[in-house]
Amino acid sequence: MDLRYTDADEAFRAELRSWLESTLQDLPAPPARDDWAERRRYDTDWQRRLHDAGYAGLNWPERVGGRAASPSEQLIFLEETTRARAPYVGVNFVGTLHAGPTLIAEASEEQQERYLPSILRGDEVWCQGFSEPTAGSDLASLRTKAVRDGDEYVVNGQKIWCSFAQVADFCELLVRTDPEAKKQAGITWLILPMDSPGIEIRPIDTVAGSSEFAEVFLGDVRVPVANRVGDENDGWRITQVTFSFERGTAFVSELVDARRLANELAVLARRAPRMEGSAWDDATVRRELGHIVAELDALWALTKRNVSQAERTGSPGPGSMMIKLAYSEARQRLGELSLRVLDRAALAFSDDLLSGADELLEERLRTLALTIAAGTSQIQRNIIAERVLGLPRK
Amino acid sequence: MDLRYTDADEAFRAELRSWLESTLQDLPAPPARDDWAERRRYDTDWQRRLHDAGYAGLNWPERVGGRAASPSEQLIFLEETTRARAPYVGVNFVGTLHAGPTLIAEASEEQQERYLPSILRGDEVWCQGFSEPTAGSDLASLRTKAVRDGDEYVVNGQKIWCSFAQVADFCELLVRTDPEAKKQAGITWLILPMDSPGIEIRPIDTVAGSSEFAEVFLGDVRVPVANRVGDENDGWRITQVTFSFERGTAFVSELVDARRLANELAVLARRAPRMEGSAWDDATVRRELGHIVAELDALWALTKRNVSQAERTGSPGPGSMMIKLAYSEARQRLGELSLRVLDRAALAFSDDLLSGADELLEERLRTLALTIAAGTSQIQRNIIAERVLGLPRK
Amino acid sequence: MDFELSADQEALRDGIAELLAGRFGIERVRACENLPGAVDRERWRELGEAGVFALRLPEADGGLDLGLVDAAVVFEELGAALVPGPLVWSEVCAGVVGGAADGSTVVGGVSAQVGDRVVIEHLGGIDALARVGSERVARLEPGDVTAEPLARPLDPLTPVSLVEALPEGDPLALAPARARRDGAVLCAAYLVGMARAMAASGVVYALEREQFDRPIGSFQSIKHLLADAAVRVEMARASVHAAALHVDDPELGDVRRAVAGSKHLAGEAAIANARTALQVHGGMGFTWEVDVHLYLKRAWVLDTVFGSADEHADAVAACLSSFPLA
Amino acid sequence: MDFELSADQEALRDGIAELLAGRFGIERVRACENLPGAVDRERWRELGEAGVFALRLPEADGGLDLGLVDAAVVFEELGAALVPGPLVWSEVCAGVVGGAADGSTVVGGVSAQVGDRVVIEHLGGIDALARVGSERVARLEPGDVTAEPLARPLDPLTPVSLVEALPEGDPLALAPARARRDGAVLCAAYLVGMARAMAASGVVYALEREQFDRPIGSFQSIKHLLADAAVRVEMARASVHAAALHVDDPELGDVRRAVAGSKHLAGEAAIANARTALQVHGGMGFTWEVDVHLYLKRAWVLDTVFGSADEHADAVAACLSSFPLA
Repeated sequence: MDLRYTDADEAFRAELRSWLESTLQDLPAPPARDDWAERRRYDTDWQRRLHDAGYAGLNWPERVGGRAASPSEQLIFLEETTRARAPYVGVNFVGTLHAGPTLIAEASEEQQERYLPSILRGDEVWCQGFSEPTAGSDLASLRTKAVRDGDEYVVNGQKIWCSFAQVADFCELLVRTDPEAKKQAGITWLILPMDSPGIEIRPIDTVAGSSEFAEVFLGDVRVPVANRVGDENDGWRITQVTFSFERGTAFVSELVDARRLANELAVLARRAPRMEGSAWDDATVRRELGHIVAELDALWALTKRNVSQAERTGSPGPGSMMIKLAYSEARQRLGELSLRVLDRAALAFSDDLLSGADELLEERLRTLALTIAAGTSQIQRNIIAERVLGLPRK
Repeated sequence: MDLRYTDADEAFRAELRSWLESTLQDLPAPPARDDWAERRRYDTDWQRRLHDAGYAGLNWPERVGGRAASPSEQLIFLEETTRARAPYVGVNFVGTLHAGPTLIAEASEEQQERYLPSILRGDEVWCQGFSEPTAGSDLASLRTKAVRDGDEYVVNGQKIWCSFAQVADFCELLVRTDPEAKKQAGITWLILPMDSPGIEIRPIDTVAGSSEFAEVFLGDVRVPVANRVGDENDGWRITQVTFSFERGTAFVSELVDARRLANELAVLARRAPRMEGSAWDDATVRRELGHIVAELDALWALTKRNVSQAERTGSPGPGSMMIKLAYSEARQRLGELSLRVLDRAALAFSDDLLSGADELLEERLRTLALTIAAGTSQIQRNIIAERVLGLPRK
Repeated sequence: MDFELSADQEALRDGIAELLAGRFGIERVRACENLPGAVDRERWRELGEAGVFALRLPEADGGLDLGLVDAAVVFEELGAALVPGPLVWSEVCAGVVGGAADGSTVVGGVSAQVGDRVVIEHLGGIDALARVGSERVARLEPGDVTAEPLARPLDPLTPVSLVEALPEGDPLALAPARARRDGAVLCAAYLVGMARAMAASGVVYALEREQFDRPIGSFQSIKHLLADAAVRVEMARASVHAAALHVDDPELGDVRRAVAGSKHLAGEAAIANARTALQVHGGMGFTWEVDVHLYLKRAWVLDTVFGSADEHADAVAACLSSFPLA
Repeated sequence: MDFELSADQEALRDGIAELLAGRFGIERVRACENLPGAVDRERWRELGEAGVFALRLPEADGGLDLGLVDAAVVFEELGAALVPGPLVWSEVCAGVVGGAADGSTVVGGVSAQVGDRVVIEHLGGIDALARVGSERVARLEPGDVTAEPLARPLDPLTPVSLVEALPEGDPLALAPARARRDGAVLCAAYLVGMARAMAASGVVYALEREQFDRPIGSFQSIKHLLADAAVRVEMARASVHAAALHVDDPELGDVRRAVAGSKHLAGEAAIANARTALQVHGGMGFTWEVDVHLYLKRAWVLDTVFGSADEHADAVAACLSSFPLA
């Protein structure tokens, strides 16, 4: 057992650091939150820079233009870019981390050639059309219907929580092609061009205000059969293969960021005034923060364990599910503690009240989704109990 | 709305206080924990004193020798006896609080005349034979079988968690008389004389050491049909009527006691040494204790609400279930906090380490049962969700 | 001893609930975001006419001579409806600021200053500002306060301003300790109403939302979340009513302990129940469209006034005797 | 970077687990209650011969020259089996107290004195007592310690004595900070083993116990308790392994923070998982007969040595920078 990186890993890190240092200082200021056209431009520009420097598709196979990096290089990449506060993957999220890996695993050679290079170069943006208003935790109950009509599917239905739909070129779309089959057995995976007639996009405002999420309404949208990935009615299986690409690194950026924020809270608490002294004088604040940091540190160690396991076996094991659950709760506790520390400086999103307060407040609202999105904590616990511990479903 | 007691209530309280003051000073020292014969003698002696002073069967109807007191008098009685640290109901627990009330509601006139007066006088002691090794939360699945043979039932089976079985004269026994019926529909309620041949009693040691609990093994035990309460196969319904006698006062003694203990913990924490100062200097200890006390105070208020409702309508409403759940958790938190305060003074049950430590430690162990006995907290939450909030069973 | 609502109190509760259902439905409440200070002055007067601020005033002053517990009954309903504005301040000052009692004057307030930056809620919608200092409560004119409205308040229905300097103002015939104490209880009552509304909203959604071919309310994990939410409401309400009765009749026991416990539990209940409602609502709970976030944000805001849950827990602990009880 | 166990470490783990299964089954562990100081001296020597105390010693001293993480792997197994006695003290002192390494000398210990009453564990079963002061670690002879055994120890397998006076003793070549640090990590590793055993015991019972015509492990509330228990084990173990590696290679990062976090999480995991196991076992969990209470009590005891979970949380917080990270 060894927490030291190999010389090769350290060389990779050094090279990356130096590239980040020089590249980040040239970067323009990030665009306004609500300026979607600019955000697309900014994020895809960053993706293009990654691509040109050889950092795009780090974990993708070389045959599709990736770097075929090891899991530990992937860990280092995420760690260093987050530490350096490099731009977030942003609008490239679905393309690089979800649709792309799915295409690599399941799409035809023609499809891979058509779509993968432009994802890596930041030329094309993808969104996800999985969830529906009545299909959340129970995704397999989705109802959006696709009916075959010659060389096309005619799609009708409604999707929700489609990130960046307003700027996407393509959508990875799950549709029901066999309404008679058992629910998992009648689902098909389609590539939907977002400029197809019949698509209506309605942005979703979240608790934090305007957001990257949207509802997508599909009315008689025609999708070529050639845009189907895998077999008809085999879409459910295809959705299950995607996550193997994470190789244990799914929460690396989040953990690097959360540990930084925990430290910033310790800094800010010393500046948060109380009747006497500062919030840092409150022993209950310090103890709670110590507990949260111990958990975040443990999750960071557990991440390295998962990455090591992926390195050895190709699969990160059950630790990834546990990290999702425990990270969500630790991060929300950090958010709750932030509010306690901020006290009345939390009454507005403003740096004027206490410098650094607005970032913590934004975080607090955004992290409310952690125990819900991509599997509620309730569902995660079920899965751990059933798949890891072997407890019976019924 | 009024938290002041009526003049009549206050007169009742004053009379009780003065009786307690004079009676308690004459009381012999309580017997050793494990001396069951002495404990029976001590507890029934106390019951006899209550009886002679007119305080036995406070909430029982006058026709069976009770005082027909109001719910608020019942509250005052429990509050004052607990405050005065009068003997606990002890071996009279099942007779006065469970079997007796059941008999009052469901037994024949002859049965009532035979059994009730001797419960009130402390002449006879009862135990409960409900739970079985395989029937805990799912009590209705009990298997102890009673087969009719002329004027008798022949009983075979095993009971568990029978408090004070080793000193009891009678047992309120649930048996299965119809093995074919739906599980709730085949149960009968019997009065089992504990000197019947075929009974074997095996004491149960708990986490706290020796205890009042026992397993009771029943081999061809013959119980006269005349000892049946209610109809054959109507026993399940009969077990459901008992609790109405509590009239919202079920946790009065516990709450009075827990609030006293919380205060004692605050006293003890000032004497519990730390590297610098005392445990009371630890702000996290104070805040947690403040939280627990706020909860205990709220439960005390909620108890008064339930009693008021019982006074108005005869039934305490759903508040009682909530008190059971919340009290159990608050009390266990108090126990956890006690251990934190005691630190190494918790390493033995000894008053030599820190005076008052041993009581808190005993408490800590005994209160581990609170979230399990008489309905686990999991079951309590189900019941509240289904019966109070109307959520569906399936 | 009768700790249930009296028939009069039930009528009071039902009357205000009916008024609020008609005049402060959630759409109207949301619309207050666009009013100055988020105060609907017209309907504020209707609240005043209904007696919301005057319950505890002597009959001679147009009041009903009722107790703090009656006011708490009303404030629970205001909280359940999430009515915006400085309701608590206006009630507490009703006897000393002209026009507050009938709702023609809207009174806001600010408590003891911590640090060098003072934030004031609803400044654009009030006629008078009560400033609670250590020695006295002073009346300030909002126009005399130099303040800058902050662009994005945490709670869209609680606009806040950053104050440069606060003038001294004129003393009011109101003891600071009393303002803090009554304010804490009324604020706690309001929070109980919020906690109740959130528990109810979770139940409604759990009954109607289906996943895996059954209502999500049939799953144990959801049941347990909602059972705990219901328990928090009952405990916090009992605590608030007890505190209110203690304030009006100090012989009942330790008033400080009762008041501190009530604000502590009510604050925690409102936050926890809004969190529960959000979790039960799943993705929908995370949207602006569903009301849950408005309750959660308000609960956070109200934890910063009249003492936080933390401070009140400390206050309860400070009330514990340092000697064994007799 | 390879944070998985190496093949050697897996062999070490499996070897010790096999030894313990044969020699320290729970019946044998329970029987230690009747031995002086609850130490089974014969089997203690077997542990010594198996290398439990000598792993980290140089080969020249009969050791294996391994690291703290290897010792942690072994101590996790000891904890899972609930082996009684001053195992941690004996390992920490193996290089400086003759006979400790091979198990022929049993070394107990006592940390900094708090207050005027000192309690010592296992006094009747040890040959040497290490006293960790602020300046030095001293060796005391148990026979020189005036102490009174206490009749009912919290944990039946951790007998304790109340000490009247502690002699000065002779200095050992062991820095107090090192004793505390290595002791904390090994104790944390032992606690991880306990937490793992309790999580596993809950799962086994949940699969076998039926109520309402199905295994109780099919109910969501039980599933969720056990899922949380499993997560606690994985997190605490990762934390302990990371801390052990940091101790042996301080260039990896902040050793104090890593060590404090590991003892904090392991202590909380052991207590919480024993509580979970008790709750899942229902009434049976409340009996002396079922092993759960032995684990719970031991977890409580071990929270009082080498720093409590509370103290270590404070220590983690104290490690946080007072400046924004670069």
